[in-house]
Amino acid sequence: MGFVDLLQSIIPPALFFSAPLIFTALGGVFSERSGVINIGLEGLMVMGAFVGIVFNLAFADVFGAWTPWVSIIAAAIISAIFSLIHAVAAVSFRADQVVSGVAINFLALGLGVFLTKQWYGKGQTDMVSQQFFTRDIPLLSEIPIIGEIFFQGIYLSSYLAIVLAIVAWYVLYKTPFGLRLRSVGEHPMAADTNGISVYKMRYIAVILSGALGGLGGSVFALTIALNFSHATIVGQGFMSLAAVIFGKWHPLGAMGAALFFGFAQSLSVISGGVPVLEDVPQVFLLIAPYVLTILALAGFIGRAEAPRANGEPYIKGTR
Amino acid sequence: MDYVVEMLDIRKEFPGVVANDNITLQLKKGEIHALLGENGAGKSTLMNVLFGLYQPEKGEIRVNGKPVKITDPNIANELGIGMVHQHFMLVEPFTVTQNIILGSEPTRYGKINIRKAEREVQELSDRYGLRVDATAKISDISVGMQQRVEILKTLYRGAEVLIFDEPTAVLTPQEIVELMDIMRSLTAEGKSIILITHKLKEIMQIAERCTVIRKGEGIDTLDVAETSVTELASLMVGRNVSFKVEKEPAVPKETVLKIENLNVKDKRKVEMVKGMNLEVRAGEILGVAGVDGNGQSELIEAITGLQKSDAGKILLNDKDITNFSPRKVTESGVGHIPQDRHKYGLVLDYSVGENMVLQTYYKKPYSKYKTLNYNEIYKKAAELIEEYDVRTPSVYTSASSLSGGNQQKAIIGREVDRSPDLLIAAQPTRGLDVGAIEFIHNKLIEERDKGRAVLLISFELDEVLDLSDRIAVMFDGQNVAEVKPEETDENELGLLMAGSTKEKAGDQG
Amino acid sequence: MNTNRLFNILVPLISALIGLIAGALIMLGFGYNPIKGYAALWNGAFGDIYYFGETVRQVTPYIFTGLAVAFAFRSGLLNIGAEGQVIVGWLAAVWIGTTVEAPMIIHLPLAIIVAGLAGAIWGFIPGLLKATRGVHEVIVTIMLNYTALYSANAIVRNVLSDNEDKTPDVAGTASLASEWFQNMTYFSRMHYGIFIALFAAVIMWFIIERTTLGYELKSVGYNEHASKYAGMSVKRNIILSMVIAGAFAGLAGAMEGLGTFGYMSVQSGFNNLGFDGIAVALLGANTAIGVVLAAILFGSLKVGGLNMPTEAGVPTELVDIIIALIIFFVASGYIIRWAILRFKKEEK
Amino acid sequence: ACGGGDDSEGENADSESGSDSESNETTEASEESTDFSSAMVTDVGGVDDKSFNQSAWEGLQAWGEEHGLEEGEGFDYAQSNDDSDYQPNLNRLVREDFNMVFGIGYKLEDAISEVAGQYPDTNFAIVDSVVEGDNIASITFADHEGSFLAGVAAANKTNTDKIGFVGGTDSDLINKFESGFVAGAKTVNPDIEVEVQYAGAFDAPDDGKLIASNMYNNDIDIIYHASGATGNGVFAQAKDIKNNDAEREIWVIGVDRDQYEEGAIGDQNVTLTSMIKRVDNSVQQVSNMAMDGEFPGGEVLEFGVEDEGVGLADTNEEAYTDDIAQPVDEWKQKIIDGDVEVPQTHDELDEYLNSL
Ligand SMILES: Nc1ncnc2c1ncn2[C@@H]1O[C@H](COP(=O)(O)OP(=O)(O)OP(=O)(O)O)[C@@H](O)[C@H]1O
Ligand SMILES: Nc1ncnc2c1ncn2[C@@H]1O[C@H](COP(=O)(O)OP(=O)(O)OP(=O)(O)O)[C@@H](O)[C@H]1O
Ligand SMILES: [Mg+2]
Ligand SMILES: [Mg+2]
Repeated sequence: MGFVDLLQSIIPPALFFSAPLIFTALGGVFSERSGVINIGLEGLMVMGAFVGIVFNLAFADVFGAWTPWVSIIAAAIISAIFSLIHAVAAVSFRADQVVSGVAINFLALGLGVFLTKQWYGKGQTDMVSQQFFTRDIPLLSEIPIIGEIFFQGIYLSSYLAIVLAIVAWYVLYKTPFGLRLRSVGEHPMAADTNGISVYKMRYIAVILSGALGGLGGSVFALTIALNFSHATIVGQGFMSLAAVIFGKWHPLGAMGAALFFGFAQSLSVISGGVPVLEDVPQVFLLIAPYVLTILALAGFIGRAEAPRANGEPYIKGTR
Repeated sequence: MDYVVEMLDIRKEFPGVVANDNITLQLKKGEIHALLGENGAGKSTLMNVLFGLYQPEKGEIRVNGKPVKITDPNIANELGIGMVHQHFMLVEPFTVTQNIILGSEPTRYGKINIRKAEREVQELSDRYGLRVDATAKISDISVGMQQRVEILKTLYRGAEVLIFDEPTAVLTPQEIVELMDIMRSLTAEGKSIILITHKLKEIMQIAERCTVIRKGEGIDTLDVAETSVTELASLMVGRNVSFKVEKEPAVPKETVLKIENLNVKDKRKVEMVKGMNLEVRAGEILGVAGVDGNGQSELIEAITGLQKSDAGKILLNDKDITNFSPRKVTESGVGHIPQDRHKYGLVLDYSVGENMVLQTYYKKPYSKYKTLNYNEIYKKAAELIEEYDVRTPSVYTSASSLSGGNQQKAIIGREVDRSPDLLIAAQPTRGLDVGAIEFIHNKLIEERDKGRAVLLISFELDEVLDLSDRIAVMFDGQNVAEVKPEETDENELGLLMAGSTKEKAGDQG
Repeated sequence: MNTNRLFNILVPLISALIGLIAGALIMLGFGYNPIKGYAALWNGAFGDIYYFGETVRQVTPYIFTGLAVAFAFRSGLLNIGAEGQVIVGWLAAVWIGTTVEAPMIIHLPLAIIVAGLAGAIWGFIPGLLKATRGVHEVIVTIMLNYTALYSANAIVRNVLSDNEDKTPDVAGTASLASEWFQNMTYFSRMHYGIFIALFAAVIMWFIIERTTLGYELKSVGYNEHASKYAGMSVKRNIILSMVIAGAFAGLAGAMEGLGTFGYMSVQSGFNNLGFDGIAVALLGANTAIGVVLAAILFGSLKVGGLNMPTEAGVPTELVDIIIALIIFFVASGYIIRWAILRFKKEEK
Repeated sequence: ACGGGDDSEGENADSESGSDSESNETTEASEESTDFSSAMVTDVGGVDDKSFNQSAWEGLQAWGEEHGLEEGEGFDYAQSNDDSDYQPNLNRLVREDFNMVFGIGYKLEDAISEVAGQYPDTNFAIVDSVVEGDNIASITFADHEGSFLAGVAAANKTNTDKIGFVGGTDSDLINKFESGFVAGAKTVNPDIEVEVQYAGAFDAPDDGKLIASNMYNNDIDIIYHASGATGNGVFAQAKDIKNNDAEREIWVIGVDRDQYEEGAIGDQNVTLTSMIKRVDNSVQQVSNMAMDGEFPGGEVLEFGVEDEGVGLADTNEEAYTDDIAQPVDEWKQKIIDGDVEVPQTHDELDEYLNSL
């Protein structure tokens, strides 16, 4: 297999694998930048996958080929509402945010499977008929080499993820909203004395993380799993959380980390056709993404500073 | 009425405490009005009420004669009230400009117009002579500049009334002088200022009027020109306070601490201590005077083992303790009252009792076979809080609920009680009221008289001059001069601290 | 102090109650009979001695993983990695149990100790990286979970068995299984591990509350700077905390490998003992006694929940929902405190 | 022949299991024609896994219907959410006095062996594994034989002479599928390349999709998966390719049950055929044997092509044309006649290939 062929067989899959992680990790970035730890990303993805699939199954006739897009929007909205639970606990009830995130994970899975059993009478839904499909990007896919690697057989949702990462960066670093959101995560009292409502910002951030986690989960479900069961989302949310930290709480960093995971995963699966890797026992390839991440963190990424007020409930009037 | 702000009969309660009880404060346009009171008297609370962070249970606030309800800081801002908080309200990873515009950002097409903001901030800074670098990161600038940023924040929002809560506690003498100038230029522009400070001299220097509160109650409002430091002090504490530290001449004995050609880098790998030499002897207090940032912190960290030194030697009782671990340094006989009591001095979530054995918990009688003996620990703690007058409901109370002064007393009790050969006291009275300061000063002198070596580091020249038997001036990481307190004055010290040589300073002084 | 202690007991109790009430409402909402549902749950957990034995069997590893999370928590570390530590502990226990030949008095303790050691090593890595390189323990433990899962599977398949899905059974000399318990409980898999688990809880209590080590660990958790100032080695304590936490989780693996199953099989995914441990620790307020009580609650819910579909037609997932709600309310303890205080006030 | 009726039957049973809870309450008293009862314990796949758990349950339901029994009384199942649930579930059913208890899936072999030892008076059966014991019947399927036929079908269908196999975990059980498949394909055409890859898990659709993407990229046009939910990813990838290029000939061969539905994309379908295991028949049969007092305790029952225990589905009539069905039937007959001995392990496969 030539090098270009190799890239062509690794990069598009890496992109589709990364996209759900990117969406969700961006959600994590918003939430944690505002000072709310979000261990519940996994649960938000579960909720997104559940809603995405159920909606898709229910409305495939109505929306036709647009169904997957409408489904992920529905998933984003419902997950955003679902994330309110975390927001209420973490912001208003001064809950330990880690605890409440864990509760989100349990709740989403329990609720998802419970409702699936109620509505479908079985533990998993049928497969959707309207999934996302890959396509060639017009014009761009004609570019020699680059086009083949990056623009042929690509999910639009993958590009949506990358675009959203850039948008998130712009919002967080260039707009008043972003400045305020970050200030709330660093020094809520300072923000408060500047007339910024800490609670409001944190609510918005958590809800955003719900919407993005919902997007991530539903995109995963509608590109890869195609149905919903207890095993649809297994650890992708935790990987997204890892991407948030790996990416140092920066939207582009988180995207980079998610792409790295996707690349490593893709490489480990596709290695069968790569001469050097052919003879490596499969287990080494399976654990490679995880071990590489640890090595990268230990070696050159090093200390990552979390937003200073991350995890601390803000109580007006204390010092 | 020519009052810009009137707070009438304000009452504010916290669960179990009446922080403000019928306090009245009236601020005239263009005046600097001091607010004086012991720790915990209710000053910050009163100002937080004015700034909209707390809602009073009772009372009325008027701005320019009109009654107002200030329910959150936004409203205070709109009414032209700005506050420079006791603990700075700055977002460290942000730049100066970002901090200033936060909450009222100038935008273009939804994007922050950062260029324009920087220009405005710089102009504003220049206008009031605040010398602030609009593009610098907060974490990279000095405490003094941080405070000027806080002032800019209020000015940027068009504040006409500025509240300063203990602004000088964290400043060096030079910075205090600058701040006074800034305040004067602000009032010259027609702005009014409420100033909270524990330093009576400052009030005498700059304020026109002064309101004194004690234990939550308003005592009196006086014209500063018609009062004296002693009167203010006794009004505030409710008894007479002696300001002059009473002490016998020192009887220095053998050398306890000897520092030779010490070099230390700070966390950012910048050399902060460069060939430092110093000697402290038993039975004396050596004061280190110097402007903040000249290597004092790194010097202490090196002695106490918190930071590695690159070159040179630290000898304690002739034993080389260079680069010992903190534990070994402590065991060799060093006590340390740290500069930042919240960061280093205490584990705030531990009880007062547990904090009392922070360095000795592993020793008999507090533990045996690595097992703690809480009876002994709390017994000891009870003794200490008694002896050092730490006001706490019990030894089981968590340290976080003590006031700053009492936290400091607890630390001092703990450090002194171990009877270390060398006691390092870094800013031991920062932010404390005169009563607590008096107590701590006496304790330090008592230790000296017991034959301990005391190394005092303070940015307050008064304190250094009053307490020290000898003064070393630290500048740019070196010991540039040693003087006797009775042979020098603030003026000469100030010049030395700014880098003049002894001869020159002596000539001028 | 007394009111605080009261709250520490009341909040989890009230949370558990609210969770159960919410579960009842959900059952009502979906047309099930909550009384029947809970009766099924109760019967499934304690209905007769067999179920009781099974509940104890489930409680055993929960105690360990709960301790593993709680212990790290006390020094300010979030151990998401109990999952992986359980797996390596399980693997190690079975490895020793199947390959070593020795009399029980040596074999069994050896297998248990090696399991603890394996878990400890799995905790050592994130501890070391946190202490020396400042790498966030959450991300390292997540990565190590997957590493453990895949590596263990490969070892089970290629080393401990001849390309099979499970290892052979551990030798009788390394088994925790108890004929006596089994006979008493109609062949439930309750095993001697429960005693080890309870003993471990006592150990945790002792370390945290009574030893200088515990004092240091908590101190580091609360305030690193002050701990350093006081002469404690922050690095050492961080590492030690993760090592001990890992050892607890490794022992949970030993319970599965030497007690419940007696072998290790290829795991298609995480068995959730570690993640459930987070919930157990949190409900137990990160104290040893709390962990034991919370493990009992969760163990009963899990085992009893299996009976709900059979006896009352209610999907087992309801139990997950109830557990989630309980955790949620425990987390929101502040609001419960507030409510209690209000209630008290009005009473007066 | 074996697939046609199967599909509709499957749907039927599906909707029935869908109303589990209601039927439980509404179907009051139906006459008790027998007091023999039979129940099963699922593995972690769950009773509605669209695979052999579901199939087994369908068989048990059919058996119950046959004898007019009521769910919960005469027949029932217990669902396992975790490996540690098998034993309590088996125990629970025994203690509820079911006479016959099935363990569905090789994962239950230890639990069955244990519990059967404890309760010698109850009849047990394990599906997909062999467990010794006088009161245990082992129900196995000749997966290799069915897979062999799948290989024959693939070899006859492929245009590129490159086909692929995706396995769940690299275990003896799945090796059986692989060996049969490779043998079948190479028997038809020794030059066919068969690429084999294991995902390492049965619940990793993302890996399944990655593998499939890579295989289809490398000119492979038919993938046989024996990988549970991981196979969902294989279907997802095949359908995606089909969606982009309706002309491209690309196929998936399903496993365990007819996966025709999974292959639907618009009015096309990528499921060539599926290797079906009639777990339902076996469960029904064994229950009846036990009821009639002919419980095959201690025996190993192998359901092979002969008794329609395994076979290929022919639902996709457009793709699974006669020129495929014909050779498949021929080879099926040869297996039945004992003309070929289908290899079950890698070693046997090597031997077999050498003998070709
Ligand atoms: N948020 C709060 N909750 C409860 N009590 C408080 C709170 N803030 C202040 N108090 C109490 O109110 C009283 C006044 O505190 P305040 O901070 O106003 O004192 P202060 O005069 O500013 O003291 P200092 O000179 O130390 O700054 C104290 O007794 C304190 O215990
Ligand atoms: N949340 C709170 N609850 C109860 N009391 C509080 C609270 N916050 C502050 N206090 C009280 O307010 C008083 C003043 O607190 P503050 O931190 O201002 O102390 P301080 O003496 O000013 O210390 P510092 O040297 O840090 O300025 C203390 O008596 C403290 O007990
Ligand atoms: Mg104050
Ligand atoms: Mg103060």
